[in-house]
Amino acid sequence: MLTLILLAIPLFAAVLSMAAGAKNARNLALGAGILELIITLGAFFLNGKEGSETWLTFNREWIGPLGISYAFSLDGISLVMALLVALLLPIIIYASFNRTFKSPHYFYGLMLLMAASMMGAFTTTDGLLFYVFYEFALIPIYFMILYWSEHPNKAKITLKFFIYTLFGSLFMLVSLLYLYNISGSFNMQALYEAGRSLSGSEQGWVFAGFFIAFAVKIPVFPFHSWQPATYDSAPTAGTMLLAGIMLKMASYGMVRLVVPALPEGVAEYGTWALALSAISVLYASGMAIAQQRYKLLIAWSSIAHLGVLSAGILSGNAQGIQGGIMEMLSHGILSVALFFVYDIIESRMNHDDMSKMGGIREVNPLFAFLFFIIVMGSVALPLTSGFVGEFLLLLGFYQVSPWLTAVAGLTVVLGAVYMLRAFQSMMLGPANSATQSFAPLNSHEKTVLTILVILIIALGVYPDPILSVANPSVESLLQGLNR
Amino acid sequence: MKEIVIISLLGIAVLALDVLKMRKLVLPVIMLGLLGLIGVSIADWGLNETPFAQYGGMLTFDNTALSFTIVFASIALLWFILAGDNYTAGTSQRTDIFALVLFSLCGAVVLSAYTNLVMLFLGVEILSIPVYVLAASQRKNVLSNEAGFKYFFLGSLASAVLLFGISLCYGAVGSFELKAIQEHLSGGFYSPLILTGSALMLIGFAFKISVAPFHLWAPDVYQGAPTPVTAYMSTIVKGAAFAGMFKLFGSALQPLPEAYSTAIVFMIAITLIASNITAVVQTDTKRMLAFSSISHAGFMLGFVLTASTTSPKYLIYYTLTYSIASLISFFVIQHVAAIQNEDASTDAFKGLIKRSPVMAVSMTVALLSMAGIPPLSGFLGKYYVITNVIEHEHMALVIIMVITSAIGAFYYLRVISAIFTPIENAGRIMVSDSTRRTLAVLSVLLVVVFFAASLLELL
Amino acid sequence: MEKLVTLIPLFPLAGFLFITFLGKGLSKNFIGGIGSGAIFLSFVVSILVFTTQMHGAHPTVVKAFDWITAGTFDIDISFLVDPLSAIYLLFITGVGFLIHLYSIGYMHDDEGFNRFIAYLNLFVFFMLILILGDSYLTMFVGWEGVGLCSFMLIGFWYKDMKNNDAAKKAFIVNRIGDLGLILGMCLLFAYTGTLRYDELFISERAIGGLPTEVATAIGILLFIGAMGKSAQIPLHTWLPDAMAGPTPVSALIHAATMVTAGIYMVARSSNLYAMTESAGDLIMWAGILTSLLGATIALTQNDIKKVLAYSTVSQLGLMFVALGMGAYSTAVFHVITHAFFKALLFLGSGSVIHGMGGEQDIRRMGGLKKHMRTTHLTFLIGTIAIAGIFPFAGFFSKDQIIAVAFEENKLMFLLSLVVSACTAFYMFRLYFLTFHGKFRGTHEQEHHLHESPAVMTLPLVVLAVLSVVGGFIGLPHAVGESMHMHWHWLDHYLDGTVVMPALHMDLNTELMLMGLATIIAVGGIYLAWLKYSKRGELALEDKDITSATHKLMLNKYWFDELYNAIIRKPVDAISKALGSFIEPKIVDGLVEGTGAATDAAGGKLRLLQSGSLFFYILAFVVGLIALLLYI
Amino acid sequence: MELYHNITINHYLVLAAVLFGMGALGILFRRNAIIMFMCIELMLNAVNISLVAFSKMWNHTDAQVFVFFIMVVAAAEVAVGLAILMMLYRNTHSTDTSVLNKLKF
Repeated sequence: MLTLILLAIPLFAAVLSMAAGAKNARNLALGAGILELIITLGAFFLNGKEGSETWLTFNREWIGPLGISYAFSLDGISLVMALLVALLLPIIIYASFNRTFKSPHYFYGLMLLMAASMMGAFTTTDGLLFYVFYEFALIPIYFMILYWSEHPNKAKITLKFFIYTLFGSLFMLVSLLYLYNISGSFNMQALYEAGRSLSGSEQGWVFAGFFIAFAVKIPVFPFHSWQPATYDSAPTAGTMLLAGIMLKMASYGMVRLVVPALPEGVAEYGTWALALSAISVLYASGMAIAQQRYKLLIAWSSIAHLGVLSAGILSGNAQGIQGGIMEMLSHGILSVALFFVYDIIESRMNHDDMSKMGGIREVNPLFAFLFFIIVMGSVALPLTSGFVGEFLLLLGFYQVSPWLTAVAGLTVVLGAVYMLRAFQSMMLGPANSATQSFAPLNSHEKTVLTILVILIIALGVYPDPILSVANPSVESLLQGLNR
Repeated sequence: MKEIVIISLLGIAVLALDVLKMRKLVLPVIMLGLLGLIGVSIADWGLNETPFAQYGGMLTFDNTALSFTIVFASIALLWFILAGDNYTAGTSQRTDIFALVLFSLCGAVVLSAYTNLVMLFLGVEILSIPVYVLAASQRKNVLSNEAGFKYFFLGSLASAVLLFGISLCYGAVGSFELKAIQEHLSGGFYSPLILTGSALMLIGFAFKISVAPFHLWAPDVYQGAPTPVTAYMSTIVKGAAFAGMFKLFGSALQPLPEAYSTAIVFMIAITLIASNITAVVQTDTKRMLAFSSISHAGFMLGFVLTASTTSPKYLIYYTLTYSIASLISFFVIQHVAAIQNEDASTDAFKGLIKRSPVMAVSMTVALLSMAGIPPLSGFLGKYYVITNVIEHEHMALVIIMVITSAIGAFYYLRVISAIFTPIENAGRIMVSDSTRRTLAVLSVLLVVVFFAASLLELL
Repeated sequence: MEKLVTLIPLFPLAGFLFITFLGKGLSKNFIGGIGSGAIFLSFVVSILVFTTQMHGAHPTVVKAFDWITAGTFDIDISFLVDPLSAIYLLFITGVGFLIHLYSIGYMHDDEGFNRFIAYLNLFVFFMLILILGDSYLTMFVGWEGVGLCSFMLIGFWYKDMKNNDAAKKAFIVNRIGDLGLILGMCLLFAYTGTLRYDELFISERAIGGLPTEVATAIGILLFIGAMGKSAQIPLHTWLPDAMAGPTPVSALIHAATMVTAGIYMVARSSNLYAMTESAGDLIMWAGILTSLLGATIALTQNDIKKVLAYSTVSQLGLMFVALGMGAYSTAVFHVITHAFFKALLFLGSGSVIHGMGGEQDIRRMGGLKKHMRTTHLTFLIGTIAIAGIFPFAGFFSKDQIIAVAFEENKLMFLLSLVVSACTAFYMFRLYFLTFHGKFRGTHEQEHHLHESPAVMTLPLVVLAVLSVVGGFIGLPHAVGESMHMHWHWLDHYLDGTVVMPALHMDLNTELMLMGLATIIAVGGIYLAWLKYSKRGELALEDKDITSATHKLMLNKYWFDELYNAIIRKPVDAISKALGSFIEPKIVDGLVEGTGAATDAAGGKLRLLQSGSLFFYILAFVVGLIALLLYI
Repeated sequence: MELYHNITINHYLVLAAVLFGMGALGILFRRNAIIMFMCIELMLNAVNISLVAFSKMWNHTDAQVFVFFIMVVAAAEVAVGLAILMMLYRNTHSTDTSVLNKLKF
């Protein structure tokens, strides 16, 4: 029941927003986001309580004979992912108050639509429905970039983004259908059984289909080349949605579909995937080091972190997956924070060339302080959210492939190299004529950054509520896999 | 039977109204007639459970035939509403064209209900001959003439080939009845006559549905024909041809040797590759949609490939959803091109979102549906095809389908990009309320039909 | 009583939070009071905890809250109280408190005073977590946390990019070590399924089943972490640069506490290292090389803090030598005495710098003993202590290391004597150049010279006392017996917590070694006196130096330049190549190329649509014939 | 009569096939629209021949009835075709089909 409500709120709000017009659109969206958060928190408290089943799951036939149903369930993993959406949505909306948009009712409407689709993808237990939500999320973000971006090359960039990710996900569809052909139902449990009944090499092929889809979206080297340009051209709210939530659908898909359904495929053929993930880390870190512009730097840093994420999840053990779940949440928060910092800087400087900044700390110590904590979260310092996820990922990864872990682990070092460089060159040193007049944070920037920073630290110090909610579900997901 | 009578009478009535100078009544009469047709079809539902063949057993309106009839009638209804704007009310050209469409629709109904190869041939001809005329109906326009002429010639050639195939089948079986053919084939013995005959019929249909290598006429004809006619051709004509083909290959010519499905797989593959790749370089949206239509035909041929195990309802679903999207897109092109000197290039769509939001949004929805993006019903159509093809283990074909789908998205999105690219001093494009409402309803339908796909199981 | 242990890190944390969020507008003395008071409270509690441990209380784990759960992996934030952590607590909070006190005076005129005290508090918090954590992962929290504070404090004066670079270097080099530590933890977990000390070493002895190679690998990986934190070759280059931070930072973090975390960690893992010879050998060699390197470089440095920094590197090396030879308690002993006298020396140097108005070059000093009496006296005590003169603290701990080396490995023994000689020499060089002779600075500086305020000298005095008596916690058998005192108290105290080597040394040998060490130290002192006090040989400018070895040492064996050439430049070049060639031309080029190829294919394929009826019919007929032939 | 008895169904079929092929080739190689029309008629009539032969073979009249249908349809087709051709002639003043290449690529 709650799952339906979670889906319905953003959907209705989207329609309402588009119908009601520009006035108050953003407040409406914010309201919907907060409501969503409250209900998700409610679901969190219900989790594990007696009789909560009826509240947290929903199952109706859709296309009965084909074994497709409107099935949703908020188990531990989905709850955390729902929290990711519900937590970040109001923050992203509130963060976007900084800017004014043309036709805001459509802008926020699309945003809410996207939230609905992501919420759907994270909570459904039907394979086809997952695919539907996964794909649908492309549409709103596509229009958000196409219509609200000011990038001169946006048409080409959005086209590439759309086609590339669509191309990838069609392979997932093929793999899904292949499994479905055996199971006769899209129920996830049925798909798991179907997948496990396949021979090793068949599992390998099915895995390849899934991996291409997810590797494009996560993204993993060498399927990443759509990402930096897309992040760059999207309006910041769009980038936040993309980096913070949307791309997590792919890693979530790995958790939900690939690992439990194709144990042998992952074990035998996953080495390639793991190697690509590890290369991803190195490659993206190298690219991040080469960047002059802050937004591109964080775009690449995102790829580097997600390389670890994909490797950890694909290692298919409890540590890797728990780490993956934690990292998805944490990376979502950190991405939003890092891109919000971009937005603040860009709104004042009108550019994000790091070499032309410096000394902002002197002018605006509060901003520098908050930014510093975000940077520390990004380099995965213990007691920030980034650490818990990244450590567990490496721990999981190590049990499968020690040497690749050592390679992927270089993110610990390289991440510090580029993040500290970015921080120091923008914030530290003497202020120059351009940064001298760096305006203080306004109250709502302060609020957003503070909330994000509190989240980063709170989840790092006390991640237990998240981890212990997810843990039983992860264990039941891995049940029957001898890994 | 009633269906055929109703629709024929309706065509005649339209002509009569023309003669009686009551042309204002044409459209309402057609609406009523088509609604009546739909009503009758619904009333006849379930007749196949009691053996009740009509017309000497040559037509059987079983549920499949009825549902095809309902789909064609509804699409025709929508077509009339949308096309109503494009022909000046009260002219005899308008009534002529409407009458021709109705007659052609009669052929479509016959094609969905035939149980006899004679009726198959008659259905194909009744369907096609009015369309030859329609394609060439812009008398002063050389392009329209050319389109009509090409269509006519190649169409006649294809009819002849189909006919020869029918003849050879008859020679082998000794009957035109589909049932007899199936009994003959189930013996497991394939005489050269029937093999050649079915190959020729396959080619005849391949032409009608425009799959490679028999598709070359389609882009030219689609581009040259008046846009409403193109819309009609890509929806009902194509759908009816598929209805006929599916019945022939699904219930009569079963089982055929492996080579036939290999040939069909090959045809689908080259259709998808050729059409999608060529569509990428098109600048004229109408021609681009013609290639898209070919590509969809390739997908729909997947149902024929797997006809032995597939229920026709999925083909009906595909036809319906593709037709809706196709109607929207061709009529939007019609309106956009009409006010800019028949310029239907991609650039003509720039700024459409400001110039006519309804058209822009419905066009976008239609294109996305054709591209197969969920949650638009075009996705489910493609999904049904791919599931079936996977069931028959043509994995290579599946991969081609998938890759070409992605290529397909490319050219659809290019138009969408143009629609949302702002331009300066763009005047609004005015269209009638009925068109606007219809387009809006249709695009909503594309979403609703996705989520309500379970209704399909009623069939 | 053990439950109180939770309070120990909480006080500094509370101090940090209070100063950061509520400290605005409060007076500096008040802030300083809060900061030092927090540490003092921790110190008091630490004494209580230590007393119970000293009287033989059982090691206890105090759980604070659940932290990470993932399948079988389960780590809490819990604190382990045992003799090792208790004694560390004591000297960290003790020395920490003194340095806080000192900072109130030293940083009084700095605009970032609040920030400084807050950071120091935070540092102590993390250091305490490091020590108290009941598992490797909890230790790692503190481990990284102190790294963070080190970063913030090195770059404390952030307007100067040089400081920021030093801070960044420290952080990144440490991170390299941390990666080793992380991998070590992963390996440990992969084989034992736990990271908790208790389960690993005591209650379940989970390390019991480890194959030797694995134990070696874990040992080496963990040691890589220690290399970073404790500045061992090849990860030592950050520590001298870290002197860019304010002097109390150098005293607290980069001499007394944080840099000895590596020793703590190895000592904590003594059960593991006891299983493997080779890891120990590696540690020993890395230690002695670092020690020699630090000692020789220190011979030539002219920056007062750099000399002390290299001295720290060298002393840390000695501690690792002890660890490598299995004498864990000896290493801990040296950690403690070193904390006293090195903190003292740094604070003394800070006092000097304070008096000199920021000047750090000993070539510009001289004759300061007249102007700064307390500083001079305490500094001298510290110098004697580090040089290893009986009965100062350094003598006992260093002597114990030399004794172990004598038993275990004669080559180590000789090399550590060399280090010992160098130590005495460079420390007295520093002492003579700073406090004796004529003043070589500017007039203004001479005019400005003054003794530091009491808040700064008081800690100096306390530390000086500790530097004198600190060694008594580990009196050698020979001395202890003759003085009727408890000998090897520390060894007995730590027995059972860390692995003890089986040393059997007769009293004569012991006495002989003590004598030898003293002679060598005195020899070093004499040479320094001869060269710098009597003859006054000193090259005032770098360019006057001609000797190649001198240049080599002065330039720190060109380690920085080497790393620049083999790591930093290639990384930059590779990322530049990625950005300008590989990404756009190859990776993205393939993607774009696919698009372009499709486009080109479309351009060709469209030619099929020739528009000619003939061609269409031809295609039809050909298709027909092909199909008929095929079927 | 001898001759009659030796003529089997195959002979008719071959005749039909040859006529059909001739028609197809005619369409393929001739440019004049009128001649192309006639070729189509030829093809349809080839089919008629085969149908009549089969009808005799199976002793059914079905196929013969069908032939009438075909004739009617063919007539309708020609009517439409000629109408289109007339229109085209008015616009282009030619019955040569090779001028029809405005629509391409």
